[in-house]
Amino acid sequence: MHPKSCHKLEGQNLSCTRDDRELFAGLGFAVHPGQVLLLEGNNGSGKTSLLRIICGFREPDTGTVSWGEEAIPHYQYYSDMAYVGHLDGIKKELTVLENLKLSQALSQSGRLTIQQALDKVRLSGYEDTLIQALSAGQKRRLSLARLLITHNVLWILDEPFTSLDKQGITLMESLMAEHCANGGMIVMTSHHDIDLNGVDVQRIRLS
Amino acid sequence: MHPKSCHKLEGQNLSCTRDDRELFAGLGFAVHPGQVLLLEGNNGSGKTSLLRIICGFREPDTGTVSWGEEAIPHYQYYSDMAYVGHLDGIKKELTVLENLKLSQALSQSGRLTIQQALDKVRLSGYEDTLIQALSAGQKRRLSLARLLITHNVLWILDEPFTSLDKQGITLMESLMAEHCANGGMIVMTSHHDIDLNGVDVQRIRLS
Amino acid sequence: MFLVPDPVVRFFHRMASPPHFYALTERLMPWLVVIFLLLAASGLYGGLYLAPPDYQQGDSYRIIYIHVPSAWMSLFIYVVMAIAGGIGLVWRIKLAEIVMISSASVGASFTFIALVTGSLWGKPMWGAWWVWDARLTSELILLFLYLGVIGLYGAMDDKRSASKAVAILALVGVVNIPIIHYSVEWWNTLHQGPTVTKMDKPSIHVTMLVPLLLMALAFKIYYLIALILRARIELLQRERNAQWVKTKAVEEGGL
Amino acid sequence: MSAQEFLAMGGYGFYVWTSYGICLVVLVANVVIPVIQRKQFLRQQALKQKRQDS
Amino acid sequence: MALFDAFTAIVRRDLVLALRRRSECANPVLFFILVITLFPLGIGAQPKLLQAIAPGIIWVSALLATMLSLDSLFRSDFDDGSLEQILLSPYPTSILVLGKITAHWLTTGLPLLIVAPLLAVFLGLPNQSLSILLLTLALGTPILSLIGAVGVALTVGLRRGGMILSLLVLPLYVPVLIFASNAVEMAGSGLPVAAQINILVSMLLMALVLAPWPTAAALKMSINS
Amino acid sequence: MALFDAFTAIVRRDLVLALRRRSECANPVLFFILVITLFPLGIGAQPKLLQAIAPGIIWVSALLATMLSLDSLFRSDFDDGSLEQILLSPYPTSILVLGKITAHWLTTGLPLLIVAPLLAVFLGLPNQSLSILLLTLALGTPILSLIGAVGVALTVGLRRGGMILSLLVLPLYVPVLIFASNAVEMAGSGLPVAAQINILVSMLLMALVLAPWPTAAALKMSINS
Ligand code: HEM
Ligand SMILES: Nc1ncnc2c1ncn2[C@@H]1O[C@H](COP(=O)(O)OP(=O)(O)OP(=O)(O)O)[C@@H](O)[C@H]1O
Ligand SMILES: Nc1ncnc2c1ncn2[C@@H]1O[C@H](COP(=O)(O)OP(=O)(O)OP(=O)(O)O)[C@@H](O)[C@H]1O
Ligand SMILES: [Mg+2]
Ligand SMILES: [Mg+2]
Repeated sequence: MHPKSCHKLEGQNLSCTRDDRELFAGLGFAVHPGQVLLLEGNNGSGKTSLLRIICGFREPDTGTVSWGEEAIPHYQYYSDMAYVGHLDGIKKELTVLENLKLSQALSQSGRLTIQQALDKVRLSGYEDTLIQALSAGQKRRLSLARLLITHNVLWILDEPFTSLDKQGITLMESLMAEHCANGGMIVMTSHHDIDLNGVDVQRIRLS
Repeated sequence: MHPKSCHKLEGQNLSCTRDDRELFAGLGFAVHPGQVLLLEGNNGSGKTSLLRIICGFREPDTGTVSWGEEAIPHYQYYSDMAYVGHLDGIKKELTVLENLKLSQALSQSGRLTIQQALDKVRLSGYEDTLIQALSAGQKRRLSLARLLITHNVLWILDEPFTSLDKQGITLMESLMAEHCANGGMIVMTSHHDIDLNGVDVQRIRLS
Repeated sequence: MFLVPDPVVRFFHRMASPPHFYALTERLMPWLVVIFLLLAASGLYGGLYLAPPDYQQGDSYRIIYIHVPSAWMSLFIYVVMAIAGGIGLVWRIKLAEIVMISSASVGASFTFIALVTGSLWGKPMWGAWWVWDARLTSELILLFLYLGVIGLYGAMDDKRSASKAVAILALVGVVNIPIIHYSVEWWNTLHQGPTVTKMDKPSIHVTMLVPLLLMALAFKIYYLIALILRARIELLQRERNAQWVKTKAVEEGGL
Repeated sequence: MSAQEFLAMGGYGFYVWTSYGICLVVLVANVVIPVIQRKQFLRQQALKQKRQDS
Repeated sequence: MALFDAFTAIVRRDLVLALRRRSECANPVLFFILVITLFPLGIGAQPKLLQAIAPGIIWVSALLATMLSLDSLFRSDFDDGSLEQILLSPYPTSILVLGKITAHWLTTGLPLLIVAPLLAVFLGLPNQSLSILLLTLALGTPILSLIGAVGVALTVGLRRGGMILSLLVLPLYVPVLIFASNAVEMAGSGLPVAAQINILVSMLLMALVLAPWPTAAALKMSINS
Repeated sequence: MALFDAFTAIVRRDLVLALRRRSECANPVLFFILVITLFPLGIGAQPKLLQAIAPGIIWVSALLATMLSLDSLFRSDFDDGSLEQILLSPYPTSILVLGKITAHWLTTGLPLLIVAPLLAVFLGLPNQSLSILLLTLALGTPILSLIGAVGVALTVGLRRGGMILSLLVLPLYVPVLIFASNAVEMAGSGLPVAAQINILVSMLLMALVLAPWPTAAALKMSINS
């Protein structure tokens, strides 16, 4: 299903300084297929900063992130990963369907069709609704649906449970467990306790 | 301490329709000093819409909200209430201190001084930091500090726990309990379970 | 990377190491100041005193000794800035970024001087402070380009990405330089055509030419001095967490 | 040539000396400002270290 | 007085913000200068022609510069929720809004006034009209800020207000433009300009008294979405 | 071909967006018309004078209209995180960016081209220069979009990019303005304009090939903050 899931994500000797304050230094990790890396830490400890480094948006002050033996950024990495950050990355003036179609065009198709994904996140029926008429949590579900319809091995999620109601959280957890069972990997932050049955979860605590 | 805490917040026969969908209708409630009104409901059930009606930003399709026997908006209401919504309402280019001073100038002074409030929300030491250099959770704490330094009886909070770490949530809960013990009132939404010892919590479930 | 052999790159990286650069410039500075003063003094003496008045322009032409050198510098520094920016982008040499950004304010100053002195020269010669001809206007545009560079750098908080942005801007803006230089030939304008820079036979008398060249050299040296002074602050600010800066702060911080 | 004559510049004194004057001011400013800034910066850093040490 | 404190707090805050976002503070005036230099480039170096159109060009550019700076008047406050907080203040919104407009004029109108003489000289405007140019700018730019505020307040809730704003605001700016540039032109030919100046003064007074109310009302409406 | 699909998807998306935000789509052209009508108001009704400055005014207004519409090129994508997602696409960013620029030209440059004849007649531009005006606009406005994209990409990450953008972009626009308005003027006097047109064509080709790269690089840099 994931032909290149033999890849692994590795960080070596990463450090990041903001405004003279060292957020982390000499940080290393390795995520293998089927594993979850959970970043923990108090407010302001540098979780978002680290995720953005892993995405290749920001250069670390020292160290490298590599995907499949090669330092990012490179083509293969960007066709294998997907990111859901603090910002949704969905356009308010387009409908749910249009947004998802665009995501598909910018990437390769994934496991599920758009219809199946909408069913999963309980948004079916909203295909032709403009995003600006969705509530905070509905938007969040949509950006999760995007993960399902594009090809990706690695999910990078910054507080994916924000704005979700309890049902939504359970759903998200089951999607994550399923992704890992299929050989996917996840790097995420959360202030919630997560509950992933039978998944190998590594934790890194920033402080 | 709260000289006008004899006021009460009352909603009568409120209804709200968005895009032909009725979010709620015939909704009524009354919040008395020392009480908390907790709005619950799934994503998209209309919690934020109701809060904005209570703030006077939006007019309900039917019904009235009143404060101290008089329908809002009126002067007394705006000097008695404070709102923390999805948006912070703090300026990125100002420092923590400058932001709080501005809030004080726009309202009447409250129970705590700025220094005491910063100590409470664990932001002391950040007085001269620009907001843009704060993390998501730190910003949230700051907007909570604003509640403490201005005069207000009624707090209106839209998902106040968003982005807060566990410590922050506990802190927030204790602040809320203290506010109610002093005769304050709170109307809030949250997807978390809240834990307020000895406070009278009413729940309204939207669906 | 890109055709340049590795050892060369490594050499430059070492030369460009901040403490090394800082120490080197500290030793160089007195010499530069002395050379500058000698050149400027002899240039001014020759230009203001020895050279005879022009038979057409009288003594007003003496503005040439600052107008022309600073106009040349304004173009030269922009090119330097763009090249340094290019190097900084490709090889990530910090020092190149610093040279680039430190040049901007010096270049803007020279552009400003060229504009003001040209304007002061234009009033007696052309009867107007300003005319909208190609060279004058394009020099004004050059000032805007410099201000854009300075403004963009100032507007960004993260100085590493600010350097990248400025480098991109400087490289894109460099297309304007030939336009300014050749504007007098492409459009018929009031402004003087090339008189000094015609390689074969400068159409200007030697007693006037020599001081001009001396002043041009003096301005080049001045640029080096100003550049170094600015670069040092930039360097200190970027490296403020490095040990060598901390030591320096304790030594020179006056405490 | 008398000093007076020299200053008059054949009637163009205003233009010539304003030019030289402005040039001088700008060039001096370009040297002095960085020197002051460096002094300030080093002082601030020293103060900061003192604060951290104590 | 608490209300006056709130007013000055708003003015001070916006000035500090303009200072922090250094670029923003300098920018309307830079735009003004840039636009004025564009015209000679587009039209060609014809001193007579330029002189004839100088008052028009300067005033049109001032108008455009003010108009473009308008968006920043409420945009960032709207985006980050500060506007909600201002509306929730117990003080009258119109007074607080007047504070914001004052700060806006101090950071955009005033700088235009300062560089205008230089540009007038560049364009060859006759000396006798220079003082009238400054007078019209001093009277006219506050009107532009005040009227503009109503327009931005109406459009700030729209996602892309920038352009529809010009459509709303420019027609309202036209009287100012006509009287002001006409006065400068007349002064250049040595004619009396008292009538135009009087009109500008009364427009300023009217705008000062009337504009804050619809602005406040429009803001309340914009926030409701 | 998947890359081509991605390109067209981007173009289509931006066109749909422009259509949904109806006001935005109509606005650069409205601004163009408004500015051009302001001049006769500011300068006074003097047909000779207006005719003399018509090419300059039309081109300066086109330039300002394009420049003001630039901000919308990446701003909303930056604000809502779409830009992050575009940069994370496996396809080359420069191609996707070219898609966005294409859509931008279709929604701003093209409408200008369509209304220009009307305005030219309005200002009394001689008939023989009308076709040259259209030709220069057809060649020039895409250059403006392409160069402008570099500028917006550099400033989109800044909190207030709006005005600094004009400082960055206008100097780069000057050559286009000079050659284009000069050509229109020459054509009005019956002189040959082949040289200017050739220069515009080569500038267009150069911009088309070169501009997407620094734009993509600048976007990557802007996102890193
Ligand atoms: C504001 C007005 C003026 C500006 C902006 C200006 C700008 C410039 C620039 C940019 C250059 C350097 C060109 C290059 O190296 O390619 C230059 C050179 C020169 N300018 Fe001006 N100028 C102005 C007024 C004048 C006036 C009034 C005169 C004399 C009547 C003058 C005489 C010269 C001469 C003789 C050169 C040297 C030409 C050469 O050999 O390269 N300039 N000016
Ligand atoms: N743009 C910025 N400039 C300077 N410093 C910043 C910037 N953004 C964040 N910081 C600082 O970096 C630190 C880490 O921020 P980051 O957003 O990574 O925290 P986080 O772990 O995601 O916190 P939270 O749980 O609150 O989201 C914070 O202390 C903050 O002050
Ligand atoms: N601007 C709008 N225009 C039209 N409909 C809207 C708008 N905003 C929200 N809605 C609709 O109103 C409903 C309620 O939205 P609201 O934001 O009040 O929900 P909520 O209870 O706060 O949900 P959440 O827990 O996800 O924040 C949603 O179904 C949404 O589709
Ligand atoms: Mg975070
Ligand atoms: Mg909500």
